[in-house]
Amino acid sequence: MLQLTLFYIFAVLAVLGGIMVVVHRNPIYSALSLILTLFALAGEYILLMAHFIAIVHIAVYAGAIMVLFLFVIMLLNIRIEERAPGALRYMVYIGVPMAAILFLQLGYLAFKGFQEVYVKNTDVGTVERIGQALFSKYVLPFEITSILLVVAMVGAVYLSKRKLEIVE
Amino acid sequence: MLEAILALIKIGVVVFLVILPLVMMLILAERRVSAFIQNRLGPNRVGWQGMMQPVADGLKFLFKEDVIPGHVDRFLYLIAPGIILFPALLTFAVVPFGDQLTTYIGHTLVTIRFQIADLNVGVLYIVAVASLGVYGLVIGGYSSNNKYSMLGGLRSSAQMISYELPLGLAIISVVMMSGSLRLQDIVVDQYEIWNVFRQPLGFIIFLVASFAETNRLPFDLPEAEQELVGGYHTEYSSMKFASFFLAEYINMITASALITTLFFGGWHVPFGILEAINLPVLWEQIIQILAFSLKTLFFLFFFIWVRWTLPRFRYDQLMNLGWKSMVPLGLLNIVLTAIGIAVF
Amino acid sequence: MEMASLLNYTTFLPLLGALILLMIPKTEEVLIKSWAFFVTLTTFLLSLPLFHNFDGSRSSIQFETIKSWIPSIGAGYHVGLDGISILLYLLTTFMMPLAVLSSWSAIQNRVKEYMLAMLVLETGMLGVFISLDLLLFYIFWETMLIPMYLLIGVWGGPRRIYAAIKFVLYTMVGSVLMLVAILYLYFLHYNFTGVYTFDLLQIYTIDIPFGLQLWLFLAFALAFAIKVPMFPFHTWLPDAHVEAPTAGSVILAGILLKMGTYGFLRFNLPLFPEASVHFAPLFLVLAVIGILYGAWISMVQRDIKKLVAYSSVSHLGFVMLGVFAFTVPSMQGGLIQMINHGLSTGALFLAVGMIYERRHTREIREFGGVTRVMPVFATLFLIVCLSSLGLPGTNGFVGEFLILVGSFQVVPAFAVLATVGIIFAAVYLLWMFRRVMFGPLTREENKNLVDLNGREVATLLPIIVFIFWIGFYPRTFLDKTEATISRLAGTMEKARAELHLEKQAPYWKYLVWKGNP
Amino acid sequence: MPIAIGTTDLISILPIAIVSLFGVYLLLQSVFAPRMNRILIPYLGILGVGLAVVGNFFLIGMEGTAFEGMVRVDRLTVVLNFLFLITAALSLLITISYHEGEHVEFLEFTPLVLFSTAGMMVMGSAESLMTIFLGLETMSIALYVMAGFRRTNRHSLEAALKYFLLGAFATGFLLYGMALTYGMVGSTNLTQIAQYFTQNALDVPLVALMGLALIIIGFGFKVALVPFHMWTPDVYQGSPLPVTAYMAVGAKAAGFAAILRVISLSAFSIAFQWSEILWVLAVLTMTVGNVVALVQDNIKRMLAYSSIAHAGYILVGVVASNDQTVPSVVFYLIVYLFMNLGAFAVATMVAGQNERRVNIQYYRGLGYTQPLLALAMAVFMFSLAGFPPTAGFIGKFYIFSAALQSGYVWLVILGVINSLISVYYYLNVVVAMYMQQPVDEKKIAPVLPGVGVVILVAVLGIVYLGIFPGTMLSVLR
Repeated sequence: MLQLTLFYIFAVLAVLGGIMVVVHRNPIYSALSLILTLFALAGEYILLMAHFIAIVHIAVYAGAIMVLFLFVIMLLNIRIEERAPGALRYMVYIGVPMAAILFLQLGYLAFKGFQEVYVKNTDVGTVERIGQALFSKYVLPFEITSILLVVAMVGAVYLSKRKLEIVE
Repeated sequence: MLEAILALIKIGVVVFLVILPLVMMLILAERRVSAFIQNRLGPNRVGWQGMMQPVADGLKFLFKEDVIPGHVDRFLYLIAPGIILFPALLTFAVVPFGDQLTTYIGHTLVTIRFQIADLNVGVLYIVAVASLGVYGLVIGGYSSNNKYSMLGGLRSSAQMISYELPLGLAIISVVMMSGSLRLQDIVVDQYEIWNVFRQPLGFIIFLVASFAETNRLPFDLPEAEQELVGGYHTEYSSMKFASFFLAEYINMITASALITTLFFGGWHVPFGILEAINLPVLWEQIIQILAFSLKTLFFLFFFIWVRWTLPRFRYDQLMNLGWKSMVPLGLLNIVLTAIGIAVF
Repeated sequence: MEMASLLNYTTFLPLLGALILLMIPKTEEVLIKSWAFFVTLTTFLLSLPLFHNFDGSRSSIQFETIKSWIPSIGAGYHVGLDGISILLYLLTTFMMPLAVLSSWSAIQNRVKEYMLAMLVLETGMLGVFISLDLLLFYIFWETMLIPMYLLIGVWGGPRRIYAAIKFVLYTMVGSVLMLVAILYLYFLHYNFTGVYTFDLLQIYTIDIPFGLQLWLFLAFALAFAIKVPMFPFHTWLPDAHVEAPTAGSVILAGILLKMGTYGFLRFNLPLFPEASVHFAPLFLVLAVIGILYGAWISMVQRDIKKLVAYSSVSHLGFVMLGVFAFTVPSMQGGLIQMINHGLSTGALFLAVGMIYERRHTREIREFGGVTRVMPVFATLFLIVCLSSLGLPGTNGFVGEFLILVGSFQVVPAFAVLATVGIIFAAVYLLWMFRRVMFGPLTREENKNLVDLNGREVATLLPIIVFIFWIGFYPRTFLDKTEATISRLAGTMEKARAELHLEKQAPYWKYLVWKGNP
Repeated sequence: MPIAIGTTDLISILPIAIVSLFGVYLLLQSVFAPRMNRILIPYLGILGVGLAVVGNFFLIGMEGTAFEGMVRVDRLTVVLNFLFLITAALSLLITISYHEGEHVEFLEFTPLVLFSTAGMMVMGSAESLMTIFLGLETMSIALYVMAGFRRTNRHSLEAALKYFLLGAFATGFLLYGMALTYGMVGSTNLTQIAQYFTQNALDVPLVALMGLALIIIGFGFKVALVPFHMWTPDVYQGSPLPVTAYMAVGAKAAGFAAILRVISLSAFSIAFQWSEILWVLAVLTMTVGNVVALVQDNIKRMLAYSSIAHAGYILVGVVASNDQTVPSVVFYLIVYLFMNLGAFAVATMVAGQNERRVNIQYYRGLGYTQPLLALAMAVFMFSLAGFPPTAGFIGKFYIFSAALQSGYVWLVILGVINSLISVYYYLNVVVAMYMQQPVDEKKIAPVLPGVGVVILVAVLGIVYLGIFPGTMLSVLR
């Protein structure tokens, strides 16, 4: 019961945060709302006994990525998002109903499809389990991920290098 | 139920009886030590040896006019001081300041852990929460709508992110030694030999990164008085300003406690003294807690000591040090540790 | 040498020649031309034994080669000649040296590329006539588009790009649907027999349901009708002819158009006999429209080349009339008429080219009285014109007569109308001839025209030899086709009988799609 | 739980591992030997690819899964590996000859190509949704960066950003689809997904179908199916030419490899559910690609739309969903590799400094100023248009025959009509080269050896596969 209550509290917070991200015109507020959503999700993870994911979620998303977001927003000194010009403004009237439809569809699917879902293994989220899985069954994806990260890093470094080196 | 009551008691004790008084003492200590280093006296009039000086300061903060400048982003401006206190306090939740004590309370056998919450992912928890500390600074800096504050916020976010990496890398090598993410386990693991001897490089990295994370000199660029007029807290006054101050000292305490826990054997009493003199369990516990406190206090002193002896880094030096020295060293340390574990 | 391998060698000799030509430096133009002529001539000479050894009394495929080519999908290298293809094969090898010869001085720039295109084109055309595998056929059919496209587009007249693209697109419109039909047949054959093959002779054996035949017939017929070209699909032809260089026109008229009619004889009739019979009235009507329409349009042309081009539409109408009358004489006549048209119209284009080279115009009114300065040319041109309009004693008469006789038996009305077309042909050709050749020599430029040189005479003369040979003794050629055509006529007769039974059902019923193979 | 990696496991990822290690080696090499001549780096990259090709030979004949059902090694894997490796090698060769006003920094470029190739190979040999996703991301992220490699060029940066944003958007769809599928099946393993679909073929849960649809959208972005193609022209135009070549061939092949693995093979038993949708997508893709290509006068944009159209043709093979699907699609991808890389190689040569000469008008008269280059380009154009005897014809023929075998007559008819439309714009290039006079007298730089090799290989490949496709076809079946 407590679990369910908490679940709904977190869920509402997550959705609220999500909506605020979109609605706020000040990008700082949007970013902060996103952090709220991230925390709410972390809470959901904890309810699902996935402590590891929850903590990593906070550390990575809230702790690192969103800080960088804020950093960039502040660096560029974006105060208030400018109103979209011309036709784009009316996208709202298309986008919102579309989102609503998608939401209804997914909701329908979720109610129809996932009625019997329950948490099978409560220790699935522990560090030990994750560590073991990463280095046995999922060792290959794990290694590929490392390559992926190297690629991303090389790319980011390349694109943001300031000077062009001149080679004779 | 009992668990919850115990937890609340622990929280209360730690926050109100340990941390807050300690912060007050620290403020005084900072002034006294700095005076000592600079060969002067420092505050010594209020109370014995100036002991009541922090109280006077606190009262001053409380009764000062709370100025909210007109150009700030009011909502963010107001919540920033609150936000900054939270992570600072939260980190302390998983630090074990003593061994566990099994005793009867009434008629039930209860295990009292000298630790607020014994998380199995304690180390990760610390990393996660520590990484949130920056928000207070950034939001404060942004909402003040002041270029110095803004610069302070920017600097802090870049700095914190940069030094979180070496911090994490150093912790990983410690975790590799203990094989557990639970802080209590890490402490127990250091029974024979402290990590500082097994992980000298890791210790240095962690120490330096801690300084950066707490925004203390030589890494206090976000609030550098000479350049930024106080940085992110320029526009704050009264209790709000105090909470920024408070947070910085709480962070110092946490950092010291973590250094102690991770590298200096936590609550272990060195040289097997405790084993040599056979004491009742309760006394043993108390001595262990004292040992932990002493080590922590030493590092607090160390923080202050460094502040008043080292000059501030330049910003690019700070970044270079972080990315070009600390991170590779941290990685190297992990490799060395892995080799070490594989060999022994 | 064994004839089957000789057939293969002959077919691919031009390609080999083209590869060797690649190594000749660009500047050695005479060497390039001589080499191309040598290769094409050798090809012709090598093909003569094929003709000689061909047994006209047998209706089966001769000089057959069957080799596996893409075994995984059942496509093979299956080639051979029968009574339908032998003459066309010979026509191709015969016309190519003449085409090369005619380009000797007409083509001044990019000679090497030109000759390359000619040689590649020859292999492509020969391949079309000998292929007995549907996929192989299709590949040759499409391959030959590329060099022809380049011939028109690079060495053609002022509107060459437009004409070239039109030519390619028109041809492809038909052929892509044919490809679908080929694939359909392929799977149909698999469903009937459980064997994946593109081999035409094997696909002949399956009995395709009538409803399907109609669709497949239409798909094939579209490709061939465009190529022929039959009446509503002929609009690409004048453009292509007018813009193409002389040799291009010769090949286009002499050989490429025959592929359409050849396709009807080779594929549509034997594969879909019932559908052919069913659609015969439509095609007969179109053929006759083509004959008359082509002739009328020819009459009002001011450009000699355009006139000749439209006359092709008319002539090919005769061929189609012969083919779709389904009698032995008419189909034989159609076959001979294909050769005739190749020879006569080819020669006409050559002649037009010769005069164009001298005057750089083809407007009829620019000429007049040319006989006085170019008597040899006038004589040869007259013979060619007469052959084209079907004067007895020339080849044209034999073909048209056979067609008319054959078709009169089954569709007398059409035969009568077609005869009108012959009269028109006489009108437009002779009228043109009169305006160009006779009368006073009014234009100053025409007074200095030089008569044909030895090379040009040598280009026209062989054709004229054949014009009279076929005119006086067609049996040499008819004999070769006798057995094959008889068998085809027999097939059609049977189909006609069978269809008669089925005809009870309403026509459109069969055009309703009946699902998948 | 001990870590158990057997020899079979290691061999099965041998080419992937070699290529990745070489990428890492090249990155480190610049740290430890900064003085080395940078021009050598792409050659080292090619060496790495060559070693991987050798390594790939060890995979021939293997059959089964490795790394606990993460990758699968079968004939498809081997062929796709070869395909990706050849693409990488040829693209690197083009890069060597790519003379830009602002030079391309091989130092970062070469490793990115290698990593991206590794990602493609992971996709090709994936046996799990997870590996597919990781491979896709590795490939894509490298490509995003490579698209922006001309950092001083506005279009290049725009291309990178656009590709990145839309790619990330597509990834979202893909991931959502994978999550839904996983939610229903309870596994990311493709074999188990296939089993699930077979068991529930008659009554497929909506969630699973939704998952599949989202996965199709995700892959559709990568292979540029209409209506998920909006990024293609701009990205192709903005990226440096060798990158465009690499992404046009490699990314497309990898995307289709994934479609084959997930849609064609794993969801085979419910083909009737998705083939109708793909039918529509195929027709749309072919038609939009070809019709819009008609009006392009920039060779890169033209090839971009042409690549969209070709995606449509390939999709026809997927729609067929019978035993011909895999061989026909893979054969087409191989053919597409040669003709597209060849065309881009020629375009690179013509484009010259700063890619100034990318307009089709600069091809005028090429047949006389650069006869061999023009001849090669003509071969590529004829092949793209699907003329026999080039490989392009056999490829299309095979695809259409696969579709016809399943009874998609109208699809095939629409397909051939489309290839008819395409003839016009491909021949436009030939027209320009052979039938028009040059616009300017500026001489095109002589063909450099790197590009020369690529063009030669491409022409030989096209002619060989066009005339003797038998061997390759029997290998694929």
